Amino acid sequence: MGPWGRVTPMNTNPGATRRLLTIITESVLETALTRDLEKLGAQGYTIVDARGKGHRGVREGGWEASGNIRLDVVCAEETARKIAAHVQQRYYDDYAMIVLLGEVEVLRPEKF
Amino acid sequence: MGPWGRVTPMNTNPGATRRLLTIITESVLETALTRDLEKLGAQGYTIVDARGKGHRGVREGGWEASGNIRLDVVCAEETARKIAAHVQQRYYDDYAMIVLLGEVEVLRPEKF
Amino acid sequence: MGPWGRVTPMNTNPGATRRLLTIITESVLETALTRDLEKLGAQGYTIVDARGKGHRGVREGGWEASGNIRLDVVCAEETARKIAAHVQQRYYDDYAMIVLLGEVEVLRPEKF
Amino acid sequence: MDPILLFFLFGLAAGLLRAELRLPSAIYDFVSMLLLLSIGLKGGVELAEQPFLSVLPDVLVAIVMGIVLPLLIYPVLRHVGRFKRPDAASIAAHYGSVSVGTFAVAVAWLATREIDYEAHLPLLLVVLEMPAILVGIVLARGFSAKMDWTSIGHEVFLGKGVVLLLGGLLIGWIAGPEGVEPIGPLFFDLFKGILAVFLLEMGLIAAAQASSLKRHGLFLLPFGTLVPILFGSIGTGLGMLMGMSTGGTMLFAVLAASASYIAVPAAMRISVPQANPTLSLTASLGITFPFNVLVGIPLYWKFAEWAHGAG
Amino acid sequence: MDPILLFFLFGLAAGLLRAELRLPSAIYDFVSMLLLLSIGLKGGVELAEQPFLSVLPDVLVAIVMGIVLPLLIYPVLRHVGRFKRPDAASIAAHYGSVSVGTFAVAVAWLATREIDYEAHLPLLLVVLEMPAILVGIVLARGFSAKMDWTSIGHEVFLGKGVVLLLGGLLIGWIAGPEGVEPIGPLFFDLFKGILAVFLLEMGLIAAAQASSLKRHGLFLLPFGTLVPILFGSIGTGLGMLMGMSTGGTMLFAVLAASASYIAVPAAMRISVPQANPTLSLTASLGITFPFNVLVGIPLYWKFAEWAHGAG
Amino acid sequence: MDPILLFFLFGLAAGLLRAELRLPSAIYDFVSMLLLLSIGLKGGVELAEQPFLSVLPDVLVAIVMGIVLPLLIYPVLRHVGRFKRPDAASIAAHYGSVSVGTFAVAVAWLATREIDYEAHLPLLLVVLEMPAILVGIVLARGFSAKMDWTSIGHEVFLGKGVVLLLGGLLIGWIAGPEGVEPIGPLFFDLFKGILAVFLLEMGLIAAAQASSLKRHGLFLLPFGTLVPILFGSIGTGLGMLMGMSTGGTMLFAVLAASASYIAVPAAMRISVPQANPTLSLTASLGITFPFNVLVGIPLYWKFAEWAHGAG
Ligand SMILES: Nc1ncnc2c1ncn2[C@@H]1O[C@H](COP(=O)(O)O)[C@@H](O)[C@H]1O
Ligand SMILES: Nc1ncnc2c1ncn2[C@@H]1O[C@H](COP(=O)(O)O)[C@@H](O)[C@H]1O
Ligand SMILES: Nc1ncnc2c1ncn2[C@@H]1O[C@H](COP(=O)(O)O)[C@@H](O)[C@H]1O
Ligand code: NA
Ligand code: NA
Ligand code: NA
Repeated sequence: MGPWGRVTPMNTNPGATRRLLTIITESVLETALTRDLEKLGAQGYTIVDARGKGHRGVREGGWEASGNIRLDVVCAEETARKIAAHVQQRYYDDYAMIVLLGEVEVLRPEKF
Repeated sequence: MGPWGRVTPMNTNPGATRRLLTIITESVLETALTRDLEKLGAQGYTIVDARGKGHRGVREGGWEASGNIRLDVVCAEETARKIAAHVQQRYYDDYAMIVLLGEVEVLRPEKF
Repeated sequence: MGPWGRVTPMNTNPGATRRLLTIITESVLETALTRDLEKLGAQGYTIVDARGKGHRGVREGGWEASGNIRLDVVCAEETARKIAAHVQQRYYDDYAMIVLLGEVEVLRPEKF
Repeated sequence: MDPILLFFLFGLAAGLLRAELRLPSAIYDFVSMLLLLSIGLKGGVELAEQPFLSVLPDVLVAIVMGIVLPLLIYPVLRHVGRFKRPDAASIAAHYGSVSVGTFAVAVAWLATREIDYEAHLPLLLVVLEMPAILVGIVLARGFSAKMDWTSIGHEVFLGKGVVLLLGGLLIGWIAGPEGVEPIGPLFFDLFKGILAVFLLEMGLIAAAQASSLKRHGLFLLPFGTLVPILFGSIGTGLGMLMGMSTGGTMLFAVLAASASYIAVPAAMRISVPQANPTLSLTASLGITFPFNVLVGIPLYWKFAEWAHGAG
Repeated sequence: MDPILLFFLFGLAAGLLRAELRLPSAIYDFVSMLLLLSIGLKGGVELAEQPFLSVLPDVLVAIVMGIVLPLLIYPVLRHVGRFKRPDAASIAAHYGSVSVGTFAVAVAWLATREIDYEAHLPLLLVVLEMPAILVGIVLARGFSAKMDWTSIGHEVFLGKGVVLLLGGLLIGWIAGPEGVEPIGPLFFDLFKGILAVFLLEMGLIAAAQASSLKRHGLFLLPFGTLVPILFGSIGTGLGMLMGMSTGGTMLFAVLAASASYIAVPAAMRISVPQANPTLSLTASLGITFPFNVLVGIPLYWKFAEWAHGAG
Repeated sequence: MDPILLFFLFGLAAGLLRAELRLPSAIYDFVSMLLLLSIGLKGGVELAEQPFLSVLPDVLVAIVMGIVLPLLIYPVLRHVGRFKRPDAASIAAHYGSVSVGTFAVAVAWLATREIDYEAHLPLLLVVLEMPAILVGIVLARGFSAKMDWTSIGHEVFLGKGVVLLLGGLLIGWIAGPEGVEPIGPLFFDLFKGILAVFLLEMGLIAAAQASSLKRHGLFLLPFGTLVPILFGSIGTGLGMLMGMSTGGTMLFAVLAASASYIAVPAAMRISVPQANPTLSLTASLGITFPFNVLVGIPLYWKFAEWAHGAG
């Protein structure tokens, strides 16, 4: 019945949690980032197109150079840490980018 | 003044939290899933178009068959558990799909 | 090495957390809301186009009047509280809108 | 039957049957942008050929009409429809303003029949977009010092519809007939095809109003059909007054009879947020738009013919 | 070589080279929508000129063919291809149905050569979209009371492809040749250009199947080229049986030989979710579509000529 | 004034007034894709009619120019503009490369005046996209073994602009004049209309650079207007050297004078990430593009006339 949740833990893997790493950055990095993610051991990722504003100004999203993407990766603590270290070292200084780290419970934790 | 937050609880419903259920799956399921959600008691949902990669390969999002959606539902623990159980049983084996469960505080908790 | 995380805190600012404020509302409010955010001290925001359903009915997103946006702001507790209070007082009664509040760890916390 | 109307009916049917048909919003934006520019360009080109000052009186008539029409129906909405003040004001504003889609269908209708009309009607279309918005705001909120006139002005003058129409008008006016020729294949030759795609989407959108029509239809259905007829007659009368041709009179009646669903909804949402947008959109999109394109346009043509003593 | 095929090869090459080229999905939707409407409209206009009942026998032949073709290859897929039941059923359904893109290329091929064909072929295209879907579902799941026929019916009759083709047909049929003239610049004059853009994207999509082709190609490659030739011969035979012209026979062979990648994938995903969509798309998009547009179409023309004793 | 320039000014004005006007990014992609393909196709068709080897010398001249131009201005950017090394390198690369939009406006300008030009200019446009990118990378990073030449090569040769232009060229070249006729309504007849829509969006984008113009304008404003004039003269000289017609000379001057805003920004962002993209886009989009389409094109025509002794 109740598959998971904080109160009623999932029947198979009770309350398995993973890190949810969110990177918001320039669209131009999409190819490079997804290549990096694979190398660093992420089992998957999800991307949506976005626009926004931050320290590097407004990014309207109306044409090539000005679009953002929001990239979400669900993964283990270890992997999240590796990815975050990598993007911080490789991209953070030169690109519009923020990196967030949350926690989520997952269904079928063996997938992540 | 301070309406809510973990530290300063909301004036009316102090720190009311709900589950944030996120389903990332194939676009083709949109109609079926939203119908299911209503039956299972979700008060609402939000959908954005997405692309990504997972165990069922790359889903580019360029045309009908290859698009993903990201569906977010804010709801009570109980409902989240019901929805998760349902999608796991009904769709998980046959479709590209991941299901995540987070926790959020909500403004006007009576809405969810 | 390990830059941050709950278990292994970030090397510079150990485990710095911020609030993640999510507003899902009518597209027509985009200009007004982003102006408000700046006044209230948000250092940035991210917007994606969305569709959905809630107490004010289905919002298909097919044309001007029916689109939603999802607006995410990472900021300090204080700012999140101010923004939430403002949108609740100013928009909540008249517009399709929900407001969620989560918690995230951030890379380079000085940015937020 | 005109195929562009068939596209509308097709969209309506597909929507009501819940077919898997949805125009991406980027395409809706593109298509409506092309329509607005086309109408503007065409009007501008024609305007280029006549003395500018001669149209001023008609512009004034249009402005007065745009102010008076919403005032006429506001009491009805308040006392017969029993709507709350902001709702009545918003609906009144929608009907006092104009629908570019309806205008485009009427222009296509005239073109099929090779009937001429005055060159400045697209200009009147732009002009008429605006006054009713202001009237609606004042009806809803009264005059008050607290109003944010800058942002209201922004909504009224810098909305997508007004800007594209006005831009098209100016470009057409400056470039003149030969000037716009090279861009004619996109803006003029494709006009009806683009209009067909637009009407297909409008049919889908109108169908999406069906459920709210069930809830609010008892008052809105007669309202959304009788008001256009009334306003169409007023427009016919004013068209005569301005000395317009039969085609021009009919188009002016269409302007009077049509209800906005682009400029006004956006402006009302910002400036009169208490108004429930479902009510006004159900009326203008779910009832009046279909009524006008299917029944109204030929009817207003009859009106114009009668008025010119040719009927 | 026809430039529209060059667009396909260009897309294929760009995709294989991993060039930074991607058509926004909104544009893909728009372009395929215009193609479906164009084919429907053109067919409807032609249909308007002939007695409706006369086409009924051919519609029946098409339905029977749509049922029989998937049944023919299902055993091959099960026993030679060693596919699981749902996979075999799904692939069979794809090949029993039709590809609008292939049909469009064939129509363009005939137009370039000014070869006529029967007016009701677009109608047969719509008709053929459907029966194979039902056969596929039954093959996968057997007949069972538990099936949700409402939602299956929805998938089959109200999918984007069927609705747009049918809508176009009806509009063309009602409006007739003169009626559709004003929308001709968009739907007819631009047809080949739009088709070129569509084929560019199809090339990109086909290229994206390359990796799965490597994995499953051993069976799918011969399957995806031999089945169209077999089905093309069957289509040729049936075209003769129905007394079609050479052009019509060739188009009917194209219908038989082509494999769906719009309607069927969507329907199978919902109704036979256990089937792996990669398999059927690799076959239909990665192999059969390129084969048909590059090799098949001239081949089926040869078939038709032979059958008509002109070869 | 050419209506397509009016569209640019309209976009600029709407942007500066902060009107609610925004082209969906899918439409921007589509429109720029159509332009690139059109230019390529047109060039390819013309190329088909002349011996291939005869254009090789001009291709070499273009490559040399693409290498030399950025080297010419790099010291100025470093020492007068006082830019950091990556910024100077990136801006130099932008100006050494070309702007397809500017080229398209110049082609339209010549077409309006029915002035011919050499068939291989679109080929030179493609060629010129690339060398400056490599020069920019080397200027920014020096020669180093550590450079990821695969991904740099990918950026340079497989970017959207180069691929679409090249694809169009090849298709036009293979298909020839009659071959491309059926796709002409989309790619040729609509060219100027599509260009108008593109320029409207370019105006909006240029207007968005206004705030950074205020910050960096003191140096960039003279730089962004004087460099095109200088490069335009150099291009004129080289055009003469290659024995081009007046029209061809002018187009080559336009190539020299224009600054990239599609291929180079993307490549620099990946390969020279330390460069601030705001600086180069403000210069190329906010200053040089408007300058060239409004002032430069007629000026370079004058240059070409003088050079040919006709002025
Ligand atoms: N405080 C914030 N909250 C939400 N999103 C942000 C925030 N700051 C930056 N962003 C997003 O991250 C992108 C890059 O940020 P930046 O590097 O600060 O310019 C912006 O364009 C926004 O989309
Ligand atoms: N680890 C992950 N992190 C983020 N998104 C994922 C992850 N795995 C899968 N996804 C998303 O979920 C979709 C379906 O996943 P799958 O069923 O594993 O193919 C993918 O196309 C991605 O968009
Ligand atoms: N329970 C919910 N879960 C997720 N999104 C929701 C929920 N309720 C509302 N929304 C989103 O918020 C928008 C406005 O909500 P409402 O004001 O309730 O109509 C809807 O159109 C949805 O996109
Ligand atoms: Na009106
Ligand atoms: Na078939
Ligand atoms: Na240059």
